[in-house]
Amino acid sequence: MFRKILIANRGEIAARVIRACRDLRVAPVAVFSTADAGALHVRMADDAYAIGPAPSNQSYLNIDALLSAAKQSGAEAIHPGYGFLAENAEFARAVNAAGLTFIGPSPEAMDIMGSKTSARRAAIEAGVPVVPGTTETLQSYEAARETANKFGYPVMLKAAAGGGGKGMRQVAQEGELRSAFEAAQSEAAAAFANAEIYLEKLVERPRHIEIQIFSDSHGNHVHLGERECSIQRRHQKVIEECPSPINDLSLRERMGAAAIKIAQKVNYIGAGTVEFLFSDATREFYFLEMNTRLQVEHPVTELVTGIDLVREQITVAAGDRLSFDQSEVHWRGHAIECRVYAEDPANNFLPSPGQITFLRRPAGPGVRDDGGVSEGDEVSIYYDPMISKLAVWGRSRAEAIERLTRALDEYAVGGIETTLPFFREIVRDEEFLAGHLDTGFIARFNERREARPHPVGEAPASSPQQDIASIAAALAYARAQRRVSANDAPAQQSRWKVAGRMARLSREPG
Amino acid sequence: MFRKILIANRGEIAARVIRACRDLRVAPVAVFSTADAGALHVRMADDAYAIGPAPSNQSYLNIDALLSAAKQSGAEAIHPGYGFLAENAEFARAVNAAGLTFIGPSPEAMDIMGSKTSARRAAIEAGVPVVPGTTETLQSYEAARETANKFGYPVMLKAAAGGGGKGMRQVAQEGELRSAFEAAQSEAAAAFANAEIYLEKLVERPRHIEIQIFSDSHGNHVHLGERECSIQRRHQKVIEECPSPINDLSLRERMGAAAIKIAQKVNYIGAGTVEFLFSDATREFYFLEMNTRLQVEHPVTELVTGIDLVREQITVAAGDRLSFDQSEVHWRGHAIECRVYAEDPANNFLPSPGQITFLRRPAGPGVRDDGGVSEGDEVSIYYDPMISKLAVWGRSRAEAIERLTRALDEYAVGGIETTLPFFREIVRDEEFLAGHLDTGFIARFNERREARPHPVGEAPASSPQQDIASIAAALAYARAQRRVSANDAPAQQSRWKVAGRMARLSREPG
Amino acid sequence: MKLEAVIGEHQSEIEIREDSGRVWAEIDGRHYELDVHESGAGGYLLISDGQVFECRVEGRAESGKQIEVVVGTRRYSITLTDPRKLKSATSASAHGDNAARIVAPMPGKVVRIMVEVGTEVAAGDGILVVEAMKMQNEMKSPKVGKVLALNVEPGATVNGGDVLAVIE
Amino acid sequence: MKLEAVIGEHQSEIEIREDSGRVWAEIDGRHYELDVHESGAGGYLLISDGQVFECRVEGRAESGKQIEVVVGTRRYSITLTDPRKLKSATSASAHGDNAARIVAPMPGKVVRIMVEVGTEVAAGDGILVVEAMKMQNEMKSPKVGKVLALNVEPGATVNGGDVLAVIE
Repeated sequence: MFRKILIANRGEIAARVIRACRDLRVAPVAVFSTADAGALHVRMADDAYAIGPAPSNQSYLNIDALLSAAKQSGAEAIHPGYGFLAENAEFARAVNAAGLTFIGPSPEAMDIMGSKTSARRAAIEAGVPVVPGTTETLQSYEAARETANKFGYPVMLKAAAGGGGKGMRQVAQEGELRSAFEAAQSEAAAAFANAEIYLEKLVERPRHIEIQIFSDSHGNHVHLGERECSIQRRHQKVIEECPSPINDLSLRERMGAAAIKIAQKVNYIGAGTVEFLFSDATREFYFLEMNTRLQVEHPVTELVTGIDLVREQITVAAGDRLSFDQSEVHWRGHAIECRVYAEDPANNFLPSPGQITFLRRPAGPGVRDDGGVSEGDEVSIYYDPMISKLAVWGRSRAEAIERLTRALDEYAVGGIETTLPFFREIVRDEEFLAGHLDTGFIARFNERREARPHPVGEAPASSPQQDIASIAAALAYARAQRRVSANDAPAQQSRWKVAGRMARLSREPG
Repeated sequence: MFRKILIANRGEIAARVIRACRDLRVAPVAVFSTADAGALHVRMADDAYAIGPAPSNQSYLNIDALLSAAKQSGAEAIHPGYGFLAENAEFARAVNAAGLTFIGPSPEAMDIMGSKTSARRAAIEAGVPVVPGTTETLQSYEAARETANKFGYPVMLKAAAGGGGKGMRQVAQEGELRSAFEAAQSEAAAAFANAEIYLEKLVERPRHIEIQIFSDSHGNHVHLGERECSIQRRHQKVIEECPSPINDLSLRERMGAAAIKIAQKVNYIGAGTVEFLFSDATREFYFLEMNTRLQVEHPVTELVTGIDLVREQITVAAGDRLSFDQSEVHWRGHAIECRVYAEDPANNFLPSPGQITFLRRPAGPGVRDDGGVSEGDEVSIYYDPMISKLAVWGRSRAEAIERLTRALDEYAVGGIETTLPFFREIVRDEEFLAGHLDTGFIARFNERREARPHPVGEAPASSPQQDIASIAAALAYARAQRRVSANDAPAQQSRWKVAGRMARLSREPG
Repeated sequence: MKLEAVIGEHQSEIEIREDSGRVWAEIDGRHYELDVHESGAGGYLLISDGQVFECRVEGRAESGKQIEVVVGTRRYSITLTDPRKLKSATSASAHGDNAARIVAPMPGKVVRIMVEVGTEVAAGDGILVVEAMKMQNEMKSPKVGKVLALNVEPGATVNGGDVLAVIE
Repeated sequence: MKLEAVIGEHQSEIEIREDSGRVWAEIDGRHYELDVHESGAGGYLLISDGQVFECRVEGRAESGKQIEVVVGTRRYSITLTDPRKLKSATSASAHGDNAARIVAPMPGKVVRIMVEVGTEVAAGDGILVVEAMKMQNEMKSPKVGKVLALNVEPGATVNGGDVLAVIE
């Protein structure tokens, strides 16, 4: 086992990896940009090294700075987390060239899966169905226009190096194509330092279902079942579940087998996720992409299977065999995760950076909160605005939702806006409760929401609650006034006293 | 299902029951003494009623005040938690007489199990082995002396109405008997309003293993396996595990069957725990007592079986059938709980009341913290000093201990002393790691501990850490000094200004 | 103490009186008698007729300033006015003109501007794109009109509240 | 700034110098160069040569007063002395007498007294019993001797730090 691991990331995922290191008695090394001096992940580490200024291309994406920190600290391995350099094969190569272990798959596997076009080719070769679309990147707007006309609208533009909805645009008609193409290219360039874009036919009302796989360096490949991530906003997942509400054992077996075929095809090592689109109408699934890293939503799989995926990543990278085989993977109950973002749901989900002046995390049976911030911390404008992942487990989906509802109501964040109020409405939405999910869920949810007089689960605006709010404000005001006058009074007095003494003094000589 | 439930308790268990109410969409009603106005369990409730002054016999043990609060609130059922009136059959009768549901077994079952002497008789009748001892309460010191001489020392004195180590004394020889007898009687009277004491032969180096049972009002009885609670201090459990490190399936079946026989014997309804002493040498177990309520340590069973015991208590009390049968009870992995007390382990575990000035609860995979306090809350002198129960789950006992170690190191409480440093040493103790547990564990642990130069897992006193501590103190001092002078300077200045103006004013007329 | 409270478009008169942890309040003729427990950091536990209201007042409570109050999971923005402090307060009435301002909702960087001064735009047309936290946000025109002003250039760093463009 | 620090029986000289988040410290000739991040509420994150020390200073840091500092999971009690503030400070030396005081470690109620003034006691003999938080704690004599004083009666409420009895 390694003695020291450097975590080339920040926020909640750095905290998560640090906890796995602690469990394995491995010393965790943090890195931080100037914006993150004093951040939670730094406070939790044994060692920490500054790697540059706030913008991520000068710090968390700065390969030289990371390798130099690793060398200084004596770390033997680097865990990339997700995002940043997690799927950057050049980084993995540089780590290996420096004589360190990259905790993830081989750069070759990353290369294939890192480009969505070559990933599609690999899937086709492995005999796994794919969504109709290009396997080549689009060189120009004109190429995009031609290809789109060939498949017919609607189409999807996607960043070849992409993930997390960045550089992704849905296009309903030709008139929208040019601005979508430019936006996708520029976002892709900013997020992944790679502006390559490709195009797919849009599958209508698909579920987004992904399979967690795990492989070791001894040729063992297993799957840990599916996660349903259909609830997306701007192509970013916001709620994930394990298992899918479909909860179909034979479908899980089919998709699991397909995912393993792809893992075998690229001699995969470590944790990986194969994403599929699933159509309720046809019960068919299509390979979408493979994420060659830990997923944000890995906790729901951990809660249901009992397997610690981050711990397993580390032991597998150290050369150990998988600590379980396929027959030992059991799915118990149901888990759901909400990604809590510093965004204002009442204002079109605009980021809401600032200081967290109050933080009450939920607790109790079945609740797990993977947070990246503490009370008093600053949510900066430089990084992804996710501040925590709230995950719950229950014996059934219904119990999980009941616990999620309770946990969301307990959760309180002051000083910034968060997506918590949005989740509080979703968990009370009849379509969500029924498990009728697809990637268009949020759009339809917003329509239902606007049709209601006031949010579900909340008192109407003119309730006694509003009077109570006014009373609390008035109380705070009255007490503040009393404190001010209490402080003023003696000061006033002493000023007069001083003045009197001074006046006497000044008169005496005169 | 009930619409409203009153929780006749405080602290973490009140918070726990409130969470179960939330999951079931039942409105929770809190009660509070004057010392608890503003306490966590009040803040979490929908309704709350004052029930008297701080001493518990005037508030949380005040049956009239509780029933009047229940009536005012419109609650249909009362959950007693544990401690206070949870095992008081008179209270259960009064609740039933008021037309409300008592969430627990029948008063008749409580009567039988409430006296340890009649409980022993019931166990014997059910064919379950018991520890040799009296089945009658001792009327006087002389009676105690005679009985002790009959069995031979060492013996145990126990409160007939007892639990939680209160009113319990181990006596090694006759010279200690009188003061132990008096102390046990007076403690029993104070804690349970019942001074009755009985006596048992002491089983040497026993494990304390208990079986969780559950029964519904339709005659179904199941067991949820064992918990090992051998690690005790002053006869109070401090660490509990599920399963026992023995983890012997056939033993679990035998003990489970014995526990169910006792439940059947008294037509038990709800959650109950049958406690046994177990001897490693003979592999025999002896009935000790039955607790006719929820146990403090119920979370470890919840973590391993996935079943929410408090939720089940409520649905069973509402007349539902058990939501599972024996064949659906599966034990997965291993859970361990530490009871975090406001006590000073460096000062003979003396209670350490006061304000909690800082609180950082642990998080991450496998960690559950059932707390009864928030930062800023006061730990009062009036009640049990337990501030939280830290429970962890792992795939194996080893993984659970690794996670527990990590969680204990994350846990930070400021302003009061807690038992956290004590637990941090226990989880690194070789006997604990090996699972060699019996009720004498703590005494032997303390011997090993005193033989060490410094606590396991901690740096020696003269490490660089000590220099860092001095530097942090010096920094805090230097910064406080700077702030003081920054505040003083303008005040000084303005005082002079005012004085000058006043001096001028006073001179002008003169 | 008598105060005026405004929540959204709803205005009311509040009178409160405090005596050793008990509070009597009257709002537009509705009477409340409450037990109050202050927990520091703006926490107020109010119990009215057995009903529990966990409140948190964010920031400092000043007259004429917006105060954020969370009751349970719900947040209210309240503006209190203390008539004793009204001497110099001016009502912050809306500007009377017809122009729509495109305001930066948070700090970020302008990455693209799709219009020029004088461009005729429809409601929903993109005006410019601001990037923050790695997300590009297209700021759209809220109305039909003409671009009256463009206060920023591509690449400019903007603060929350900055007026980026004005549509007439 | 130069200070004297006492931890347990260990005394040392500290000199610290601060400049924009960097701190240079010298303790008994050992040099430290640290990055410091203050997080409020007494939190100090110190990074020395890549090594992270999460510290929390509890309460106010005053000269001559005991300061509690938690580093990681370990707590240190430190007394700092600022030589510039030493004018009127008297060293809190131990009383020179041979008597042992039985001190209430926390608030509670005296439930029983097992001795009288003048009783000869052995080390470990019970003197009295104080009840707090429903637990009875027997206070024992730390030494062989004679009970010199009993300052309380059964039923008395005592505060932490109260001297309950004196053994000569």
